[in-house]
Amino acid sequence: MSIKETDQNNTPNPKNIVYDTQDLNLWYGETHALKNINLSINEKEITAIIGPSGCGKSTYLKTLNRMVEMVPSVRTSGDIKYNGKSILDRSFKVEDLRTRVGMVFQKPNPFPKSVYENVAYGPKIHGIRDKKTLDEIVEKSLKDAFIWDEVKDRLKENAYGLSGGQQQRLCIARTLAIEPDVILMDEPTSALDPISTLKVEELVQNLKENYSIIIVTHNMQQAARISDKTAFFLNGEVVEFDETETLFSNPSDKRTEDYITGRFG
Amino acid sequence: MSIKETDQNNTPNPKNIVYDTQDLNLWYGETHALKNINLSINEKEITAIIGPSGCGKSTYLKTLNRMVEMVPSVRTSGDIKYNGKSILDRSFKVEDLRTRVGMVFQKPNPFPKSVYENVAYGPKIHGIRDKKTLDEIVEKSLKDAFIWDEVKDRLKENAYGLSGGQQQRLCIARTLAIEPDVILMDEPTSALDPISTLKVEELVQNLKENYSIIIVTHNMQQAARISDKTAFFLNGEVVEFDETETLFSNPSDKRTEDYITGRFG
Amino acid sequence: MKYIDINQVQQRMNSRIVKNNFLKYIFFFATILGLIVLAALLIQVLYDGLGVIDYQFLTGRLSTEASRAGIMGAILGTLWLMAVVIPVTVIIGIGTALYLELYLKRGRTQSIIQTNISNLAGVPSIVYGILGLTIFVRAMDFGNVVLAGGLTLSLLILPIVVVAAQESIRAVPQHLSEASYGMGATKWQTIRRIILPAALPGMITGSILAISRAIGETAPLTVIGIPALLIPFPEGITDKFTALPMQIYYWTLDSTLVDEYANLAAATIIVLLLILFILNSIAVIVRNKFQQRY
Amino acid sequence: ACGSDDESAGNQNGDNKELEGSVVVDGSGTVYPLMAKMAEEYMINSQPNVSVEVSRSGTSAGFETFLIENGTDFNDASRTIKEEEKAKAEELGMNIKQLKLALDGISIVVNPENDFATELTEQQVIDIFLGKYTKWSDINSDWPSDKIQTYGPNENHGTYEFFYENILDEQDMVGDANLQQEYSTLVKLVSEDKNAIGFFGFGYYDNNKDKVKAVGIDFGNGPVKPSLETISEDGPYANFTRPVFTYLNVDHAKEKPQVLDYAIWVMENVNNYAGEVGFAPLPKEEAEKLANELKELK
Amino acid sequence: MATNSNPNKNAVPVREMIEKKKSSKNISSVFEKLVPTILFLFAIVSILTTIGIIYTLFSETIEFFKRVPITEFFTSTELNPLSQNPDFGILPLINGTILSSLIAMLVAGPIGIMAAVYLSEYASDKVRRTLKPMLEVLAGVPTIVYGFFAFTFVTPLLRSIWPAVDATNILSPGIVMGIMIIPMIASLSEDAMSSVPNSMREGAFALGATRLESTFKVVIPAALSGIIASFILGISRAIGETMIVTIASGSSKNFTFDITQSMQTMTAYIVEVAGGEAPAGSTIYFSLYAVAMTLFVFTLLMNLLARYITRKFREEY
Ligand SMILES: Nc1ncnc2c1ncn2[C@@H]1O[C@H](COP(=O)(O)OP(=O)(O)OP(=O)(O)O)[C@@H](O)[C@H]1O
Ligand SMILES: Nc1ncnc2c1ncn2[C@@H]1O[C@H](COP(=O)(O)OP(=O)(O)OP(=O)(O)O)[C@@H](O)[C@H]1O
Ligand SMILES: [Mg+2]
Ligand SMILES: [Mg+2]
Ligand SMILES: O=P([O-])([O-])[O-]
Repeated sequence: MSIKETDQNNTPNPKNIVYDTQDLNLWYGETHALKNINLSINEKEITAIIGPSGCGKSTYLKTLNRMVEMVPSVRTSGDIKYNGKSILDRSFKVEDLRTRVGMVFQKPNPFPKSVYENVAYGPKIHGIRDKKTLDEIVEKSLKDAFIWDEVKDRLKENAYGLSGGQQQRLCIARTLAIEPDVILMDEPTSALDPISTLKVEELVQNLKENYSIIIVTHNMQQAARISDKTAFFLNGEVVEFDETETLFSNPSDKRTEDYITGRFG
Repeated sequence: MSIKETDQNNTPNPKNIVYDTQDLNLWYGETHALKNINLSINEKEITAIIGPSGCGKSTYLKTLNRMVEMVPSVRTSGDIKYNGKSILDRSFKVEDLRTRVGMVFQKPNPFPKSVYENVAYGPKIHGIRDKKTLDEIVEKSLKDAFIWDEVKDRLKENAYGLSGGQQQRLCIARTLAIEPDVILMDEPTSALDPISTLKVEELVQNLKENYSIIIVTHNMQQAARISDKTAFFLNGEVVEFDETETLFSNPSDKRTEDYITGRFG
Repeated sequence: MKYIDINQVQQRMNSRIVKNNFLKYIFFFATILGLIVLAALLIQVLYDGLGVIDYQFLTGRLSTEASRAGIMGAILGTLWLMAVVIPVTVIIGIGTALYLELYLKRGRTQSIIQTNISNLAGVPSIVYGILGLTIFVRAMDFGNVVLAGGLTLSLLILPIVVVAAQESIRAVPQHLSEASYGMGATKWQTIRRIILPAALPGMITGSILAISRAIGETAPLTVIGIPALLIPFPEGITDKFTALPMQIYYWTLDSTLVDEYANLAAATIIVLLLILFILNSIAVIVRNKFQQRY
Repeated sequence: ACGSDDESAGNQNGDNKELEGSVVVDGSGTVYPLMAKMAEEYMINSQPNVSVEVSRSGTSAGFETFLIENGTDFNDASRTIKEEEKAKAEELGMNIKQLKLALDGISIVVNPENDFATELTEQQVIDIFLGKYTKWSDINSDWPSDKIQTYGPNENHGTYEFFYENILDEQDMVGDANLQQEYSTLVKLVSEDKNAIGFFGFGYYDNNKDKVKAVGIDFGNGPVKPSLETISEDGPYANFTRPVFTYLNVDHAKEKPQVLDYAIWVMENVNNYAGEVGFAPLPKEEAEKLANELKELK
Repeated sequence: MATNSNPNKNAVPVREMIEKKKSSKNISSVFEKLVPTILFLFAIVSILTTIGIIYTLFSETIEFFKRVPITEFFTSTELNPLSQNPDFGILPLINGTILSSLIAMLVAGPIGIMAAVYLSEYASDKVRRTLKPMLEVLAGVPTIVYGFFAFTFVTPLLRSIWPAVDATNILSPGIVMGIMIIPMIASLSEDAMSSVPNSMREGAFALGATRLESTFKVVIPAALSGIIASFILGISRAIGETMIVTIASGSSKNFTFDITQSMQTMTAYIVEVAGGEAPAGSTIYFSLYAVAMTLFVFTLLMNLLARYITRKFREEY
């Protein structure tokens, strides 16, 4: 299956490539979950990944920070270069990679600790002990995640007291606290109500100034609304990868069209 | 909410009424699950009960053989007459009732015994010990349930070795073995593949010669295909009860129409 | 403004990873430490005791003379104890579980009995010994005979049997009993023909494990009072007795007087462990073989 | 098991009659090895169907279960019965008979590594257990200045009471004395503590000569070590010699032929086994006399 | 409902046969009513056991306190039950009990939790499935066997390393009890950790945490109540353990904190006194019950506390 991004790659590109995926294949035991993926993801853009359930979106995302390795039966071939360095190499330190590449999950998963401790967790494990610095990081991260005003008076309370939307923004703040370059988001709004969703979307768009964002979403409207580029996955393959506007208004693959017009998925 | 079956009751009716439900109300603790049910069910007919999930179909069915009492918090008011006798009375022996009224469940639930023992179970608990009689009953019941040919060589094998559809027909055979007057079926085909479903449907239609059958189904086509009469439940009430043909071709209630045309549920 | 200095983070990264890998081995070692001790225990016991075990040791009578001492009396004592423990605990234990799971309505009484049973499971075995001494040996005047010991051990393991039986009853799917009721079966018929047969493997497994606990129990017997020297074989539940663990106890204590007693104790331990091993294997086999897939 | 066979069963005379039933013995741990040995031999050689069970809760503890309704048949004792114990028996209307079995020598033992305190005077022993010396160097300045650790059987035991009453003259024993229920534990403790000094019956020393060392006691005529030769009521170790007994419930003996039979057998054979388990035998006549008295009961 | 609605349905007149049998069913309906009563009587046994334990302990303990003032019992460090002027202070026994349990927990606590961490966080499924049952074998070894092991193996071993250790001491049985308790703590803690949802770990890993950091800073805090409960149950088990201490710790009743020395626990005291067949009616006999009562209360409180903690602090994720 040929991939439609080739045109894209040939056009002059002022932005740096943060992730370069080359001929990536991934198997869960016998299941061939990712097939010959080739994708170049730009810095300081929002890249959306869409596709029907089970097409490998989450798997791809988790490969980008090697979280997928937590499944014991996983095998990969091909290569992913992060800022030019090959990350699939076992000698590449995953902890290092994950410090640069934050991740936000589908279901908010704050730690069962206080709001403060949730945000301070990352800096702490990376060796920041100074109380004042931590305070500043926490405040800044919460502010960047647009949640400071809602929680500033309950920093010591358990994070599970927050609403779902607040929890998700807290998780984003937690990720911002380690100042990653890239933020991976796996359907970050699918567990949220429409109002919370809107807040998170707004937040994501603001973040793109400083971060490269890759976001998996079921919601095509969302992809259309917020992303710069969109990749359409199907059965473990990238069917089409293009500027979001182009992909939604003028898809070059029949299957993409079928999918975005709701004919399947 | 008035019930549409009144017309029905007034027409001359050559068949005997086997179940007569009068102003039945049922609560699970605080949940009012059945509201003022009035239904007359005829002998040797197939009566289908349809309605969206949670509307009280299973509850009603389980009230007919008082199986619903197994939930400790259940309270009822009103009356159900079975062949003219009030069955909700605590003094009425449930075992007697259930001997006359067989039940087939949604998921096939054979006992973890041999095929033979499954069918012989009912006769045995009712005191039939004679080996020859039991053999005859088992054979006849399995034949009546259209499964004799498939299992006659594996009567001693565990019933769990049968396929889902076979298991369900075995469960029907098991019910037939005690020669009930009425058979209650709660979505008996919803766990089956299309071919098995067809076989069970065919079987049900054959059974109606000798038995009164009340069948709950999610599948409106099924109700239309096999039943003589259909009751449409909604939120614990009977919205409409009529000849199946009438109800599907010419429903008198807007909500019935919305439901059967797929507008909700 | 950057708070996180990526170079610093990278520098620390190595030591964090090394720490993680190092501790992983420590944790693994902690896990197998218990097994190492178990191996040491087995080796020591085999080393001391294996030479003693022969036909005469297994079938002979007790003696003060190490060279002619045998443990048949203790084996028979243990068997007689089990002849009391097994029927009592199995009947009462399963009966209690049936009552709690199938007859008693959820509510206050049920939760009181349930709490009571889990508390009983935590009462030290020596306290059961005192109960047995006070009630069976003295108040009922059985004396320190098999019956008193057996009843004491029965009470001790009863909570374990009850809980295991309850769990296996709960594991029988509701839809099976519904099918039975649906055919007009009475409650007892349903229990007898559907629930009990389905729950039986679990009950047997639980009971065997509880019984092997009873076989190894020593503390309650020391309280009930077992003679240090009892040569005749017990012939019934009203006879005095000694049991394998008691013999281990006395021989261990006296090993400082007569060195060979330590070997007798070790040999008796081998026999005891062998019995427990066989019982546990049976339990595993029952569980694997009769596990129902519904 | 009492009262099952009464007068009708009591008129047998033949010594070889097959008996059955049980004989219950409790009491002294000191006497236990002798009694256990004899019980075993009796069952092997004389009456295989009689069950003699021997426990060893200690002299005093044993008396408590001997002096009750349906108590034990015999109580071994490493001291004579006390007045209050006798009174208890009378109160119950119980007839008991004292049977002297053998002679024991209270052995004072130390750790085998102890090469200085090999000999002590009687008074030094007493003072050690009264706590008048706390270090070995308090006794002899050449000896190490380590703290003396005293050991002995606990108050359950006749040995303790004999020591307390006859040797210490009822003065309180030193507070930190390590008193144990089990003699085996005691032997082990002394064998492993190089500052230990302990006391117990000769048999426990005799069986463990490789683990503990007996101290020679100077009663005025030079040091004497306990041995089957020196232990006797008028020999050189006489001050630390005491008889050991078993007490028979005469009522039980009359009701249960096997109890009486065992008692007679014991008195006829005790001298054959005493030496083997570390007791000095009684004068022959004394044992015979008791055996004959018992035969009268038939 | 007597009308027979399907007269000619069958070759075999099942319906008729059933009806006929029904009339003779009176015996079975009596049986049906009898069964719950019989089962109820069985269920009562466990209640009676509790009542029996509490009643015997309580009534005889009261008798004891009529003879020995309760204040003396709980405050005196002197315990000489058999002497002519007996002292009945339980403190030496409580001291022995606490010391031995403390030693046991110092062994079982860290090792148990490390084993739990390994099994729940590091081990692969296969390794866990083999190691965990093997570890649980340790819990099935009879305590008398551990007693033998402590007395004839661990104590000599300790003495060869540390000569000050006595032939009977509280250290060796404490260590061996700890080993016995490891599987209990490992197993219960592992359950608690395994029930922490994976999303917690993923959250930590995504921030660049190592497994160690996710375990100690996220998983363990989240599973803390289960871990604490397992510790308390371990302590309760150690307090009630009898044979190991009876055999390996001797019967000195000194009030001391020197773990190299022989001392007695509450349980070992009960064995000693009951083994002496203390006759009914003597003060020492009643002391048995007073000590047993204290022991019972100790372990009961521990068990209730463990249950309270698991219920009250059940984690919500
Ligand atoms: N842990 C696993 N083990 C085995 N197979 C897996 C595992 N996780 C995912 N898969 C399989 O890999 C394929 C891709 O899964 P993935 O979760 O990446 O899909 P997805 O596009 O994220 O779907 P969804 O929109 O439902 O989240 C699916 O076929 C899935 O069944
Ligand atoms: N055991 C129970 N306890 C409390 N409420 C119950 C119980 N069983 C059913 N209900 C409630 O009673 C109502 C009717 O349930 P019922 O199972 O009869 O619905 P149904 O029509 O059979 O639905 P479905 O099509 O999903 O089987 C529902 O609101 C349900 O939540
Ligand atoms: Mg996904
Ligand atoms: Mg339903
Ligand atoms: O056991 P004792 O001989 O000292 O009573």
